[in-house]
Amino acid sequence: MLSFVIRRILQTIPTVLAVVLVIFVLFSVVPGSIMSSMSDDGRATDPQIAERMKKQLGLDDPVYIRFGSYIASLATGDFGTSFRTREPVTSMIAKRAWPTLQLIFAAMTFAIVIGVPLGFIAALRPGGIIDTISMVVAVSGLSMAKFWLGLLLMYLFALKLGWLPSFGYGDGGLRYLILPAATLGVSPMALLARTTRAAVLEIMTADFVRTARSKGMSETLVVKWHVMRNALVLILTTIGLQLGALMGQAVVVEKLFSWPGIGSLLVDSVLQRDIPAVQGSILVVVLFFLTINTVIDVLYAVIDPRIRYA
Amino acid sequence: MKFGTSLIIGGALFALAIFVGLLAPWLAHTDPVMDANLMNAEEPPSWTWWFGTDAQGRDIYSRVVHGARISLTVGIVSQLVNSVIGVTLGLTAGYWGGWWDDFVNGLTNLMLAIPSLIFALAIMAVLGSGLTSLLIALGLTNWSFTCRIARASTLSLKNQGYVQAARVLGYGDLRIMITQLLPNMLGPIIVIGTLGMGSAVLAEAALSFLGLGIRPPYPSWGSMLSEAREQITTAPWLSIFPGLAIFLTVLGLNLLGDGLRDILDPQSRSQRA
Amino acid sequence: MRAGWSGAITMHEPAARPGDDVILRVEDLAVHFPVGGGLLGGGRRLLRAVDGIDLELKRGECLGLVGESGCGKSTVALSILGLQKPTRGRIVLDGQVVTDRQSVDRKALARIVQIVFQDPYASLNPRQTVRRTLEAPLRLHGVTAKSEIDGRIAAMLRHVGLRPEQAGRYPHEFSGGQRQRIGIARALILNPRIIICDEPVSALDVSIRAQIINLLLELKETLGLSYIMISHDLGVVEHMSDRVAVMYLGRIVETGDWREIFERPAHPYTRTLIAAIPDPLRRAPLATTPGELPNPLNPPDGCAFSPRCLYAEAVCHREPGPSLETRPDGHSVRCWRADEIAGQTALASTESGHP
Amino acid sequence: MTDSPLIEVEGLRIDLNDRASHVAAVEGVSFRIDRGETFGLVGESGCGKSITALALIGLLRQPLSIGAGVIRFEGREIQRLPAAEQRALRGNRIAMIFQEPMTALNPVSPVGQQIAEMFVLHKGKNWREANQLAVEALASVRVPAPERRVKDYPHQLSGGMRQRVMIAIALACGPDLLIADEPTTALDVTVQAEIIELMRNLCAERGTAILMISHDLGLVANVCRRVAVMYAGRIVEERGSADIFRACSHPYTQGLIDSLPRLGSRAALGRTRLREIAGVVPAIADFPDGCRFNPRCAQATEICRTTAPELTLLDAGGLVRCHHHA
Repeated sequence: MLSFVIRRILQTIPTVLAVVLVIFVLFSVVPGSIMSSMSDDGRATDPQIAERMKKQLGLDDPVYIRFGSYIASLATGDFGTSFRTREPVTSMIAKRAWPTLQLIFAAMTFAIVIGVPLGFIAALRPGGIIDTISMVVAVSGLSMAKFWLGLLLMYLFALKLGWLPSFGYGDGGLRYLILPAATLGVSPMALLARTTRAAVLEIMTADFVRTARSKGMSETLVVKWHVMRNALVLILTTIGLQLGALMGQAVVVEKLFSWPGIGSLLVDSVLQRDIPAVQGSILVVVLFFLTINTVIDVLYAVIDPRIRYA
Repeated sequence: MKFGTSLIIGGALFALAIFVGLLAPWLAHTDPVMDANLMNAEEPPSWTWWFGTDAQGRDIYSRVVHGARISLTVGIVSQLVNSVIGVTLGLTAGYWGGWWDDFVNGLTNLMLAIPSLIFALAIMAVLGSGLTSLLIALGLTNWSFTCRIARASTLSLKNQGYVQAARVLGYGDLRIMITQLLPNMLGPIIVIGTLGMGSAVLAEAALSFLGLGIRPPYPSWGSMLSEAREQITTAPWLSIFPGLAIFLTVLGLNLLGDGLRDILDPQSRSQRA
Repeated sequence: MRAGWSGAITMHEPAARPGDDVILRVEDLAVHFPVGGGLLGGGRRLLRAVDGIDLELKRGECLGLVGESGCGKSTVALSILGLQKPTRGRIVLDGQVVTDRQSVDRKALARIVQIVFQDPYASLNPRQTVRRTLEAPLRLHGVTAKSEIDGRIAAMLRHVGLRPEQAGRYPHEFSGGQRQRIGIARALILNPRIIICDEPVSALDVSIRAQIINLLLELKETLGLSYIMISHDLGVVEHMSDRVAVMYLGRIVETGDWREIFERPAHPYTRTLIAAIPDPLRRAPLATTPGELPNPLNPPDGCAFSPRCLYAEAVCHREPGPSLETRPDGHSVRCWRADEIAGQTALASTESGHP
Repeated sequence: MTDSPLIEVEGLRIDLNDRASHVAAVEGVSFRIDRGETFGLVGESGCGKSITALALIGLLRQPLSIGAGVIRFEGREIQRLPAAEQRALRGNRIAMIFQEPMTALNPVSPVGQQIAEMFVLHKGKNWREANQLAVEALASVRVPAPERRVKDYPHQLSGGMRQRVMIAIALACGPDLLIADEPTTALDVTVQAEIIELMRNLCAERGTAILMISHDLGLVANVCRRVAVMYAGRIVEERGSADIFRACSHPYTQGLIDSLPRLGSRAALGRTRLREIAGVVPAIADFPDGCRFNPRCAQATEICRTTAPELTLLDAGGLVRCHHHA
């Protein structure tokens, strides 16, 4: 088990390196991107200033040296200095990490707590009323633009009903978290409902379920002893994949609700061409995603012996 | 949902979207960009202004109709690019195996590690906004799922008797891939492609909403919502109609995908991401 | 209606044809797969799927290849077909060495050796009509005239007992037995000399099996084919084979004339296989063998069969099985105690055994 | 012991309900099995033998359902019993083992636990006692080192070992009837011999009756005392297994026997052309009128095409469903 965990962690290293390389190439090597991005709206910058900045940023060095020093500084936890605020990117991200984690975990909890039981109930009576309604809700939830849904929720619950604050982090209290988390949680909730339903339906036709019935088990026990654990394997996969997608969606939702997280930092930095901040935010998002996926894979191995011994 | 219902509803919604997109110049009442008239600013929906007007007095109905063109172009073209990339990589990786398979696997893992919307955002940041950048950004970032399915299908198909038989009969690799493997994995690929189109429409809207996709004044559904956000209290209709257009289009594609899955790919109903 | 119920027709029993030319020779073939390894994957181990076997197939002969699943018989087939690169050894097909070249000329190979698969459902492309299935290989091998293609397809379909007008149909429109006929037609369309039959009837309905077995035997006579017949059904092997080779854990433990193998099995493993077949005429206990097929990744010391062998002695557990020893009658055995056991067999077969 | 059979099936019909139409996949099937008896049901795929077995143990699921007929277990009609009582019979008195020992076991649960469930379900044991009994059950099917093996997962065991686990589960509560549905089809001959012997010996020791289902007439004749042959949803012949290979009465049975090369027959008789049964096995929706075997039968006459034959009692014992039986 331990060797599996270690192996799994080591496997992510090449991916991390590749991501760093991609980010570096995208923002530092693609011709002109960094210089043109330093001026607003692509207007020409004073060549002298440009020259001085190039020197200052070490842009005259060969690519591999720049990549080397980039990696070296990343290794020490130095993500560079923001072009705009002149603040270390590391500390900018640190400040915003907690709100983003809060948002994502709240959204995922919302999705799991509603989606999984919904899918389960739907699967027990396929074609029934609950099944039909929940699947219509699920496919609708998947088809909505998050920011549109957010706008509608904001309009209804904050502006019309006045139950909840419309945007912002406020004091960090739960009231501020509800609307963004619900907005963000709708599509993973819908997907989890569908995956759970499909997984349960599939497992209910498996041979080992027939064996369980031949043992004289009631349907409740069949589900409890044999279906749940197997369904969990498939549900976990969805949760893992959705956490990644959630990081992407968080960008939009944070921006909409002016949530002070990494997502809105990323969007603001992109709009303001703050390359170090962009690079840093993306890297942190990826690291987060890879960490989550490693945890999910380990959980997998706990649940499914076939993976543990593979 | 009953078999076939989702296929019919989805197909109808998608056909409607295509129809609106193709006939936009004839269906629109006014020019979506030029016909601004501050005299008509922020009119609520009425018989004259079906979906109301915005702060510059432009007809929302006409803008939504024109927005269909952009959304569908982005959805269809970028997903085609994704499908071609994904199938090519997945098919060759599964068939040849070895270092190429390792490489493609690594690439897929890399693509999965960066949330596709964020990857697209980064590319947009480098390329600048506009339709071409959008097509590139969305076309290059959402192929990993197709690739995985293509690879998995190839791995399971390649040991089927008829593929082995083709090798024994002296078929070349390329011929085997095109005549034996591809036709037999098309079902799931089409399903994923249909669902992927929906994701692309949503991604375009999100990027435009963030100010990185289609820039105002051009009427993309996402950019319209971006503008509408400020007036949510005074003119909620500005938010409702473009969002509804996105919803119905994507709903159509999702239902169509589900319906096609029942027909083309009955085994893999449980997998979707 | 094909072949009714009227009396059994005795078929031509080929007499031994010594000195007949050899169409396929397998020399010291070995196929090893590395297993495990990789990053932190622990030690890489070798799976010796096939570990040094020799085989000969004569023109017009049917060679039965038997053994339990996992013994390596399918890997041998894949190597002969050029689908699996051997680790060591040579394969000589019709006088040409096909294993020495860097890359095998698959097209040339295709005109010599073909295969009929086990599963008639998975072995036909569901998206191709029968015509396309048969036409594509012809075109690939330079037959382009439409009249010739049509003629050959029609003739081939008649050969395997189908009607030429069925060519436009898709596989799902045929029954399992008919599909297997199509699979046979595909194997024969390039006029090969050798057909590898990989469990050709075991996936078929019982009442269909005889049709396919008879068809394969007829085609062998009329077209002058040579077969390698891979099967775990000893009844089928006995019925079809001229010679039989028995494999155990990647090696051949016994080979000889079919009558020798079935009437005077010399290797304890062969005897085990034969004794395990239930006798339908008697309700009697089946002969069982202790233990299971060993893991080929971790083969036992000594003779591979020794842990399960009733005759095993110290030498069997200590020394690997002897090299295949050929007797004057062509019967070869890889066993330390073959001679002693042969004596007992003769005794036992007079007491009981199959009719 | 008594006259009443252990299980008795009378006029069983199993319907295949398909939206608009429903067709009978199995029709007019009757047989009885006495205590401790071994009874074989032989037929090709699609003849209805497996669903007959599922009907006996009450595991038919949509689109299949019992359309008519009675199944009596120790004189009680199983279908009439309340669901809870049916479950109490299942596993406890009537047990079943399946063809695919890989998929028939839950992949994410240790095999010991899957055996222990039986004692928790039917014997009111707690899990600790049940796990102890599971070790014993595993030992009884001659799995080496059972106290270690109980912790193994199915994928860690070979096919033969998995089927032993299935037998341990099935025999855990000492059932009166064991239904074995193609128990060795997926296994090699040497492993088949071991599994069959194990099953036969354990059932003989405990007086458990066996209903064995197989496409292999030879195997069934070797294992069972009586054999019924099914074709296209009907029993066409029922015999003592000692007789069936020597003198069968139905052309289909004869065809099955003749169409397979039997070990030793070439050595004894020389290579003869195998007798073929022409044509194909009909699909459930296409069962022919009259005798269902008539399109493939060389002896078929007009009456065979129009009238379905009844089961007739033979003088020599046994039943046959043929107008022209020998």
